[in-house]
Amino acid sequence: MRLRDRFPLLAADPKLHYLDSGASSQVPADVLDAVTRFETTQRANVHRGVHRLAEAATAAYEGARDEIARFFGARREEIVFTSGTTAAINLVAHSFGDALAAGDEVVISELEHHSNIVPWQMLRDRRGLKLKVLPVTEEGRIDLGALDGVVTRKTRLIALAHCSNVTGAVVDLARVVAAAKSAGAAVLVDGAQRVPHGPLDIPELGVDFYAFSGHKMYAPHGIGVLWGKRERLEALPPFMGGGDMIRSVTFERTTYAPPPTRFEAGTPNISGAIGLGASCRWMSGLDWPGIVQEEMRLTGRLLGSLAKVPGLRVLGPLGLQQRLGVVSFALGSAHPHDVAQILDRHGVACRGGHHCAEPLMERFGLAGTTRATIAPYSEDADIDALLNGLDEARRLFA
Amino acid sequence: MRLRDRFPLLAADPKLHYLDSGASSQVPADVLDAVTRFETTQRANVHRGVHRLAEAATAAYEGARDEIARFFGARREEIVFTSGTTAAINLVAHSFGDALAAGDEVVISELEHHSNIVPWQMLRDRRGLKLKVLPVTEEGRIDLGALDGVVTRKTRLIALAHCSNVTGAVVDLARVVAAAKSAGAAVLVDGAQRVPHGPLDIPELGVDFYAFSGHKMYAPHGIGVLWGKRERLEALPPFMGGGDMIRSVTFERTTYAPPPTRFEAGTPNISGAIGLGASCRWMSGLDWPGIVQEEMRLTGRLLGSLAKVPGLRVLGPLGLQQRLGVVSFALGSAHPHDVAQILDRHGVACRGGHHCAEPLMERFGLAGTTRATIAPYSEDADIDALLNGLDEARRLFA
Amino acid sequence: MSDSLYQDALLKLAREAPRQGRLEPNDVSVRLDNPLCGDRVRLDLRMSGPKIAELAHEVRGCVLCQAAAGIVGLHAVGLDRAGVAALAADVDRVLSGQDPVCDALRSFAPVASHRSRHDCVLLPFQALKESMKGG
Amino acid sequence: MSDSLYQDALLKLAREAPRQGRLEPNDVSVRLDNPLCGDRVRLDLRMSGPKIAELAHEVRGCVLCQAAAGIVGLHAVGLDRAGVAALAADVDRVLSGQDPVCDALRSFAPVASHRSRHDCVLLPFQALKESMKGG
Ligand SMILES: Cc1ncc(COP(=O)(O)O)c(C=O)c1O
Ligand SMILES: Cc1ncc(COP(=O)(O)O)c(C=O)c1O
Repeated sequence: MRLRDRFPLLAADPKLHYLDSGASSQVPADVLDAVTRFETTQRANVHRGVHRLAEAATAAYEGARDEIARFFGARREEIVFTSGTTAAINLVAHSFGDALAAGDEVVISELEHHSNIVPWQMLRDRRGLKLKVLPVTEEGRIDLGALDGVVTRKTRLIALAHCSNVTGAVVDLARVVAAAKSAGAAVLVDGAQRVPHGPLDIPELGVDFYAFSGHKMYAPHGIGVLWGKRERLEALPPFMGGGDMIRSVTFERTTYAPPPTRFEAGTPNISGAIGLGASCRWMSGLDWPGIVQEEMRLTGRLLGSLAKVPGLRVLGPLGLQQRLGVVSFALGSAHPHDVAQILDRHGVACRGGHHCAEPLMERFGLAGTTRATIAPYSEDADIDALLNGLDEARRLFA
Repeated sequence: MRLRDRFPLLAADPKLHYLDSGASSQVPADVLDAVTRFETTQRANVHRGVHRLAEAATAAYEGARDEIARFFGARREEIVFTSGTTAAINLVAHSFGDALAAGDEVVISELEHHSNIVPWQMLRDRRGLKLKVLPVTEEGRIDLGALDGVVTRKTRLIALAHCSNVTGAVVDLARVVAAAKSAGAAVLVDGAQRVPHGPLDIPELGVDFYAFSGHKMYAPHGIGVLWGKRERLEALPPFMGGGDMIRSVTFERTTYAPPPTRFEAGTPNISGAIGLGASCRWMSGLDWPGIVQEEMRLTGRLLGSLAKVPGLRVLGPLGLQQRLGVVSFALGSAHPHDVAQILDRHGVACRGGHHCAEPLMERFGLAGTTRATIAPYSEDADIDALLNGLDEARRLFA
Repeated sequence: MSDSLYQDALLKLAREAPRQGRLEPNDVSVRLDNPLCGDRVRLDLRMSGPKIAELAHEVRGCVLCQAAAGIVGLHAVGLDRAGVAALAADVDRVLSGQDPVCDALRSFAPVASHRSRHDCVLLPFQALKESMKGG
Repeated sequence: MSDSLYQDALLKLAREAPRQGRLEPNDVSVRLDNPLCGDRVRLDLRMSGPKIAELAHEVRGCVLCQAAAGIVGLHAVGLDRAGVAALAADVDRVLSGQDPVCDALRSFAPVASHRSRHDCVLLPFQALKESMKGG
């Protein structure tokens, strides 16, 4: 059975070539069903009720946390639900970051998504610390050779994308962790683009924080996870205040609940969490070696074909080592919006623009790129359509 | 047609008496359909794409903002999507609060939900300001007579619940606004318990900020709104940093987008926003004068019946003036969890506990109460079942 | 299911829980709250070497919590740290649907299927474990 | 729909937009960015009293943005503030699906149904309005 057929939106529109999963993936029927089941048979608020629905909702919500923990090889207390990657990183920028002081240093890279840049700039401005930036190689990778020069005794945190949302390059986290260890710094990984492409043992990475979003991994919008090493989370103060995250409240003194509850103020996105749990369960049942092989074959085919398009420049590794199927390119001087618009005429959904990575665009002297993302449901026909569309775009604009 | 029949969960279970809408309401088919339609025919990320799905998703998301603005008599730029009331209040506690300084004062009340207490305590601890508390009357109302003594020239913000989630008392906002005006203070209203009970012209209230959650007003979890007066929002710095909320990013300097985008960092809860828009559209089509009358009739009947239960004490106004159908009570010394558990046996879903309002419980010397909330879909049979259940609970525990 | 939660034996245990009140003077005094429901347990212990010589408990909580405190009142005197751990493990067993070793815990078997009520039962035992941490 | 976005007239207008480049010296120089797509417009104006005497535009943007700058290059010289406002209002008209007063704007009619591209067209006109604010 084609994987594609398990996605209602894709199944309903055979002419749609969805190559925009890097922005938001599509969602399988299993996940939609889990969400609908909650809304029509279990809906209630969680944690605070004893009636049947509240019990069912709590069991489904906390069951989702278990499912996610299992999928990522983590413990349930390490899975903090957030509204997405951005909120997860902002949480760390406050709960971890606000303990930093002038003189301390935070290291990011030139290829980060704005969500892994702006929170650190805001922290820098709040606390007067220093923000240092690892450069990017011509190939579109974080230049880990620069770690030695950039990481110092004053480094408190290194925050990097596991996989670039523009170049598809996957960073060698072992080297980052080693550098951080020697400096006594913590490591935060922005895993938004890594998690859709298969299971991962997060604790094994040796990092301290790992953030990702549900909407890029076949789950609803508005839900994401901050994974944090248990001892780290236990040492952190809360970020937002409100219901559920407290142990007791008086006007003089409020004491906070243990993680993960401490970081989940207010009524959570219950259906979103249940959807993310369902997506982890669904992903667990897939043949990942087969899918990864197919994703890589398609990525290789796409890179090979793009290399033959006159005037086209790929932004990112041309080989398949240490990269995922996130493929960006510039078509001569054609603007990515115009290119994406023509592709749309061919039924191809691609993203065009700076992909919330303006500093990287600056680095390569581009206003933006067109980006195609290979997902488990991608097929050769999607690439055929993309190449046809590019032909027309080239005729029109180049 | 019974309103109840438009709610799939309620329609499927005629023996369920759902009186826990104050925690989370049920959700009508119209809202579920809008969400499913998005996931199966429009799903994509918003704002940054030009392809057909991205256009459709953006139109649906921004269309939801329009729908919500229309329902609350507001402008679209004043509707900031958040993950809920708690996140909305935390946003103000940071974006507005972080500009306050030692000596400044924030005023809340003794009946606030933890979500309108803890963020201000955290702000107090961050900025060294003073947190002042309006007392609560025996009837369970905020004692506005104390405003004169509590509000001073140093007051920068008054943050109060429009309707108490424990006593159901509705505050006289006109008096609060007048007191705030004379002190030059801003007013934030926690509208979580007010908005499910009918349309409201928010700008007419004369307040500066108004926060509410979708899950209590027939919409999905994980979505909420901070309404802010346009000039207020324009003057505020962002809270979280990330994608979408920027104008341009360089490592030296990042400039921010205008409201509401400035406050919506990262990929938003698109389906949640669409669900909330659908719920506003659905609510717009209801006969609210009729519903309010029926809610009040049921509330009156409930209050009258409870008054006759031996040993039962209602926490909140006994009359119907300036109150909504949020009814809390203590049954002798019976613990609210035990009461709620017995009610569950009668098919009645009620909440038992401190309702995230520990200081109020302290004020009345109670560990918690049992709470029944009247909603548009409530019926006499729900109250009958509740009263039957209380009979048994009294026999067992009192 | 709910029906069997409040069996007579459990209601009686709650009502007539032995060793209610405070113990003064004491060697250890511990207070534990359940933030979600506002349940509160106070436990005072007098020790004799590593063992509990006498105790008293004060509960502001539901019937399940009171009955659990009753078990503590009935069974904790004479226990050392290992004994307390064994008793607490037995409670975990009954809440996960298994047969308990200690017969008195059978009254709690129906709670197994009510996850939201587990904490009510656990609180007195957590307080007991907490109070033995020093020892 | 998309098919008609890139009509020959529009492509030609973009390619051959009059008054491309910089104007030195100038009385006003404005740069505007579209944060969502990275489009950027630079506009230099020389004024003659309240009216635009000469101008030049530099666009880093898509074809729609270039073509819109072309309209500014063709039609803005000689306009005062009210004239600029009228031109901008005409653009709003065409993007909301109505007939424009200025015939040259007809090329943008197909953009009306592509909301995500409206900003591309609007940017040069916003820059133009911005540059007249001082006057
Ligand atoms: C009065 C009041 N304020 C705030 C909240 C918090 O809302 P949420 O949990 O949706 O953030 C609630 C509900 O839980 C409430 O009843
Ligand atoms: C690498 C990377 N980091 C962070 C984000 C932000 O994720 P979200 O918008 O879901 O918060 C994205 C996606 O937009 C991304 O691709």
